[in-house]
Amino acid sequence: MPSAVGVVTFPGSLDDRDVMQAVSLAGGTAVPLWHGDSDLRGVDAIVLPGGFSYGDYLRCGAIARFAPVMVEVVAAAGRGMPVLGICNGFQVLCESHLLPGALLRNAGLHYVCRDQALRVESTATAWTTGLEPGARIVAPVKHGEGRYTADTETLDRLEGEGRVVVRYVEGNPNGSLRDIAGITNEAGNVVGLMPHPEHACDPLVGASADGLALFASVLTAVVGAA
Amino acid sequence: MVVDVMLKPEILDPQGQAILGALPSLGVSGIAAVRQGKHFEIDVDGEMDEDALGRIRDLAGTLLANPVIEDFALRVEG
Amino acid sequence: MVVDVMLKPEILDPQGQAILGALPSLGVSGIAAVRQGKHFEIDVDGEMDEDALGRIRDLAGTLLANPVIEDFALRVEG
Amino acid sequence: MTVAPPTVDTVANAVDDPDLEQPYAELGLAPDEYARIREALGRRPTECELSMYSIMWSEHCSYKSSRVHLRQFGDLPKGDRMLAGIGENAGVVAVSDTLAVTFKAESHNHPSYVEPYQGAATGVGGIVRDILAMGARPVAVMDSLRFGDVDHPDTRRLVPGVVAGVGGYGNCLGLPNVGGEIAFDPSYNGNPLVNALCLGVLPRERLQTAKASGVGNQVILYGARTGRDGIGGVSVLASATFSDGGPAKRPAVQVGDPFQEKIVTEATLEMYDRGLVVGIQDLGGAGFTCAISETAAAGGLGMHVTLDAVPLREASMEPWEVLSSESQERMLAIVAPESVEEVLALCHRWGVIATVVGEVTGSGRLEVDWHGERVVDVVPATLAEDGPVYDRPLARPASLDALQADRAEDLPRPTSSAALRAELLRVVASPNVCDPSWVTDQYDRYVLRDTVLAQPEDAGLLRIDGGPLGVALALDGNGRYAALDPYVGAQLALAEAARNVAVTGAEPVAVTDCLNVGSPEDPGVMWQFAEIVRGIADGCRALEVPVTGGNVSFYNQTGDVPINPTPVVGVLGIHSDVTARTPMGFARAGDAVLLLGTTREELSGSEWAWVAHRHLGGLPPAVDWAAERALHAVLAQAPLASAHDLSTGGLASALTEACLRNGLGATVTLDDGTFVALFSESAGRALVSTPSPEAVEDACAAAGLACLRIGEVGGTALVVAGAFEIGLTELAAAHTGTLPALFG
Ligand SMILES: Nc1ncnc2c1ncn2[C@@H]1O[C@H](COP(=O)(O)OP(=O)(O)O)[C@@H](O)[C@H]1O
Ligand SMILES: [Mg+2]
Repeated sequence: MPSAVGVVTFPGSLDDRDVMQAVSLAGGTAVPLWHGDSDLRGVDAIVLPGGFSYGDYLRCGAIARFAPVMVEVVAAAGRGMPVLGICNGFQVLCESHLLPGALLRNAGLHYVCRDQALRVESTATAWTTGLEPGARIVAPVKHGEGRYTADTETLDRLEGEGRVVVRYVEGNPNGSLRDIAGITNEAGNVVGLMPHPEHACDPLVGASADGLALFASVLTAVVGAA
Repeated sequence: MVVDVMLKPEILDPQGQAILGALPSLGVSGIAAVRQGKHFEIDVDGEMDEDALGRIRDLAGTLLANPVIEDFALRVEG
Repeated sequence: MVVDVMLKPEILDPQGQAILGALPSLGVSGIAAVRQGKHFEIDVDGEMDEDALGRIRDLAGTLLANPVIEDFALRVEG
Repeated sequence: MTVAPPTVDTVANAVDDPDLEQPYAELGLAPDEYARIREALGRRPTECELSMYSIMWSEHCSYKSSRVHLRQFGDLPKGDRMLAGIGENAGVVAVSDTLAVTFKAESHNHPSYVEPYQGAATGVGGIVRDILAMGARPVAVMDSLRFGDVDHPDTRRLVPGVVAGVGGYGNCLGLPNVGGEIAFDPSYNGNPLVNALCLGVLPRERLQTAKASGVGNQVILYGARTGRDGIGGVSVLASATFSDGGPAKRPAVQVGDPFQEKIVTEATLEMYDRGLVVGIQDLGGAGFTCAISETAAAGGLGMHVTLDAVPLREASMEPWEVLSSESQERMLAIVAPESVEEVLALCHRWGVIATVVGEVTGSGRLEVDWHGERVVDVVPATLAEDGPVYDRPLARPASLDALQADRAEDLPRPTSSAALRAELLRVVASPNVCDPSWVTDQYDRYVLRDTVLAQPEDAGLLRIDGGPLGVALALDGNGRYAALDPYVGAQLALAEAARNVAVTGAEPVAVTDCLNVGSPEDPGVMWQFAEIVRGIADGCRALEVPVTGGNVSFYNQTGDVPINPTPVVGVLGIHSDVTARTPMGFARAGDAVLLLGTTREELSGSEWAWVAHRHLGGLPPAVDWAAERALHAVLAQAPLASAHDLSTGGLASALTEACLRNGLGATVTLDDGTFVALFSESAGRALVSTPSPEAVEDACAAAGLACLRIGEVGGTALVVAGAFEIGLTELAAAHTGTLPALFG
C-alpha cells in the first residue's frame, strides 16, 4: 500500500487539491484532512497547502494556526512526522512556532507570480533527499507576503546548521533576508517553502517537473522509516 | 503624529469579521465586535504647528484614506 | 478598546517607505518618516474591567500581533 | 432604552394614502415609468415597491435602451452546442457528451473609478457568482482594462489599485487568471474600463436554473450579512454620469470579501453535488430585489418573503434598504422542504450563514412582510420582465466624415533604416504594445493545476477533466478602431479574439461580449451602440458561432464627452488535445518563419500612427471573414512549432514577442515596403514558425490563404534583412521596461 500523505484544508485553502494531485503523481496516496477535525486519519506525512486561510486578513496563517487540526500537526511534528508547509502553509508553520521567523509583505508591495529559479541548499530533510545538492530547480512563487525575516542570530543559526533548504537565485522576488526561500527545523522533518513544488510536477500545467522530487523524497522517507 | 484609518461603520469589514469568527476556537469570549483599520505614525520635520497639521490632514484625506469608504482620525503623540 | 500593532523598528516597512516615496509627487514636503501598522477597535461585552483588559492583552499578544516581528500598544477609548 | 419601531409604508397605507408624493425621479425613474408602475399595481407603490421598481427598471437590470438591438444576438443560429444562452446568468456550451462550460464578461467601470481596489475586486466577485449560479465550478478569470493617458494623474491612481483589486480577489478565491488586456488612451481619462470574465465547468446534467418552482419549496439566503453598502448602486451610479451626481448621492461602493466568496462557492458546489438545489440565483448588482423577483417571475408561481429573517449587519436597516442593498457574496437557493436541514448544516460546516427567508407559493404574487406588515405585493413579472423598452433615437455623428477622411496612410513615414529601427523600438515600448508582466505577474496563473497556456500567450488554454480536452479563451477590444467605425471595430474585436483562440489550435465555438459606450441618451452614442451590435451579429453569423451572453455598460463619459466606443469580445474555443497546443514563441533555431494572411496598407487607428504622430483618423483595417476562417483552418491543421496572432503593433509587435518569449532571434526579409509590412495592422494574419514550411504552404494553398515565407529562427537578434538589426537584450529592455517605469 502506498504511503499516505495528508493534505489539510483550511477555509480558504486553494492549492489543496493541487497538492493531492502531485502526491498521486509521485505514487503516494493523498488523504484530505479537515481543519476542524482532531484526526490525522493515520497518515505518514502532512502537507499544509497554499492559499489564503481565513482570507489572510489579519496576518497570513495567524488564524489557521489555532485550528483544531493544528494541535495534532504540532504533536505529530514533535514525534518526527514529515510536515511540509507550502506558501500559506509555511506561514502557518511560522505562526505555530514549528519554524522560526516570519513572512512579511513583499518588499515590492505587489503579489508576485513568476517562475522562480532556486538553488537546493539542503538535501538532509525528509522532503529533499531526492534532490541534488546545489542543483538549480525552477518552481513558481505566487504570494504577496513571502519576505522571510528573522533576527540576525536566528539567520546565522539557520545557516550554520544547514537549515536553509532552498534559496532564490537569479533575482529575489520578495526581499527575503539572505534570499531564503525555504527552511527546516532542527530535526529536518518540518520544512517550509514559499515556492510551490506542486506546480512544478508536470510541465504541461506547471513551471517544470523539478518539484516532483520533493513528494518522491517524503514517500521514500516514510517507507524507509516504516 | 498618528493617523488611524477605519472603514466607515456601514461598510463591511471582512478583516474584523474574520478575527471575530476566530475567537471561539481560541477560547476567547466576551468580545462583541472587532474592526480592523490602518495605523500610520508620521514624523514631521521641524515644528508640529498648524501648518504641518493641515498638511497631514490633507494627506490623510487623499493618500492614506479613501473618504468614499473610510474615515480617519488624527492624533498628536510622542 | 484600541490595539495598535506596529512592525518592530528594526524591520523594514515597505508600505511606509512607499508612502514616503509618493509624497514629493503629491507636492507634500516636510515629512521625515512614515510607518504603517494596524489598528483594531474592540468592543467588549459588559464591563471594561481588569479581567477584560487582561483578555485583550492576551489576544493582542497571541492573535493580533506576532511578537516575532511586531509590537503592540493598548489604549482604552470611547 | 426602547426604540419605537420605524414606521413603515405598508400596502395598506398605499391604498389609504394614494396621493402621497413619491421621490421617483431621485430614484432614476421617469414620470411615464412611474405612471406605468401605478398602472401595474392599480395603486401607488409602497416605499419598498418603489425602490424595487427603480432597481429592476434601471438600465443595468432591464436593458431598456439596449434590448431592441441585442435581439439580433438572440436571432443568431444557436449551433448544436449551446445549452443556455442570452437571458441566463451566463451562456453554457457543451464541450463533450458529459461536460459543459459557461463563461461571461461583465463591466465594473464606475465603481472602479471611485474606489479602484474594491471596485475591481467586486467586479471579479460578481462575475464569479454568475458562473457559480449556472451550476459550474469557476475555474478561471480574465480581465480587460482600459485607462487614460499614462501620465494623467487619475491613471497613476487607478492602475495600481485596479490591478491589485483584480488580483487580490481572484488570487484569494483560487482562480487562475489566464489572460486579458490592458490599454491606455486619453478617451478613458475620466472613465476607466474594468471588464472581467469568468469561466466555469459543469457536468451537463448539473445545469441550474434561476427559477422558484414547486409550491412549498423554501427560499434560503446564504453568504454574507446584508449591510448598507451600495444602496441604489445600479439605479444611480451605474446609470448616470459622474458630473450630474453631486455629493448628495451616496457612492455605491462595496468592499469585497473573497474569503466569504470562497466558502460560499465551496458550500454551493457541495449543494449541487448532493442534489439539494431546485433553483439558484446570485445576488448581483440589484441585490435581494433582483434575486427574488427574477426567480419568482421565472418560476411563474408566487413567493412569500419575511424580510425580518434576513441577517443584517446593522439592525437599524429599513426594509427598502434590505431590499436594495448590494452587499456582496450572497446567494439565494430554492430548496425542497425536506432538504432544508441538510443545506443549513452544510453551510454551517463551511462557516457560511444561511437562513430561510421565504417560501414558494401558488399566489402568483411576490409578497414581502416586515415586522408582520405587508410592504410589497406585486406580480413578479411586472418587476422582472415588463420593464420599459426604449427604441432611442440614433444618429451617425456628423464629425465622423472628417475623422474618417483624416487617414494615417497619409502621415509622414520614417525615411531611413535608422529611423525605422527607432520607430519599431518606440512601438514595442508603447504602453499598448509593451510587455504587460507588471500587471500579469500580480495574478496567480497556476492554481487549480489546469493552466496549459496563460499570459503572455495569445489565449488562455485550460485542461478540462484531466485532459486531453481543453478550452481556450481570449478577450479583446480596440476602442480606436471602433471610434473610427463602430461596425468594423466590433468585428475586429471579434476577429482578434477568435484568432487568438485559433492560434493555440482550438476551434472558436462561442462568444460573450461587454459593450462599453457613453450615454444612450446621446443619439450619436446610440448609433455607435447599434453599429457595434450589428457588427458582432454579422461577424458571428459569418463565423457560425452564437453569442451566449454579455453585458452592456452605458454612461461611460466625462461630462458630455463619451469614451471611444469599446466593444470587448470574449471568444471560447475547444481544443481536442491540449498536449498538442501551439505556443506563441519561436521554438527552435532553423525553423522557417512564415506570415499567414494578406498585409495591406492599413495604418489608420494603428499603434504606429498614435506613437509616431498621436494621430487617430481614417478607416480601420478591413475584416474578411472568409480569410479569417481560412486562417483558423490552417492553424488547426498545419504542423506548427509556434503561432502568434498579429494585432496592435502589427508584425513589429508579433516578431518582438515571438523572439523574446524563448530568447530566440530571427532573420526576416520583408521585400516590398518594409515599413508597411512592420506596422500595418491588417486583420486575418498570424506569424508562425515550423520545421516543415512546405506542409504549411500546402495547407495555405488548399485553404486559399496567402502565405509568405519571410525568414528563419535563430541568433540573438531580430534582423530585418537590408534594414536593421536589434539585439534581443536591447529589444527586451524596450519591451519590458515601460510599465515598471510608470507604475513601480
Ligand atoms: N489585464 C490583463 N489581465 C490578464 N492578462 C493580460 C492583461 N493584459 C494583458 N494580458 C495578457 O498579456 C498578453 C499580451 O497582451 P497583449 O499585448 O494585449 O496581447 P495581444 O496584443 O496579443 O492580444 C496576453 O497573453 C494577454 O492575455
Ligand atoms: Mg493576441
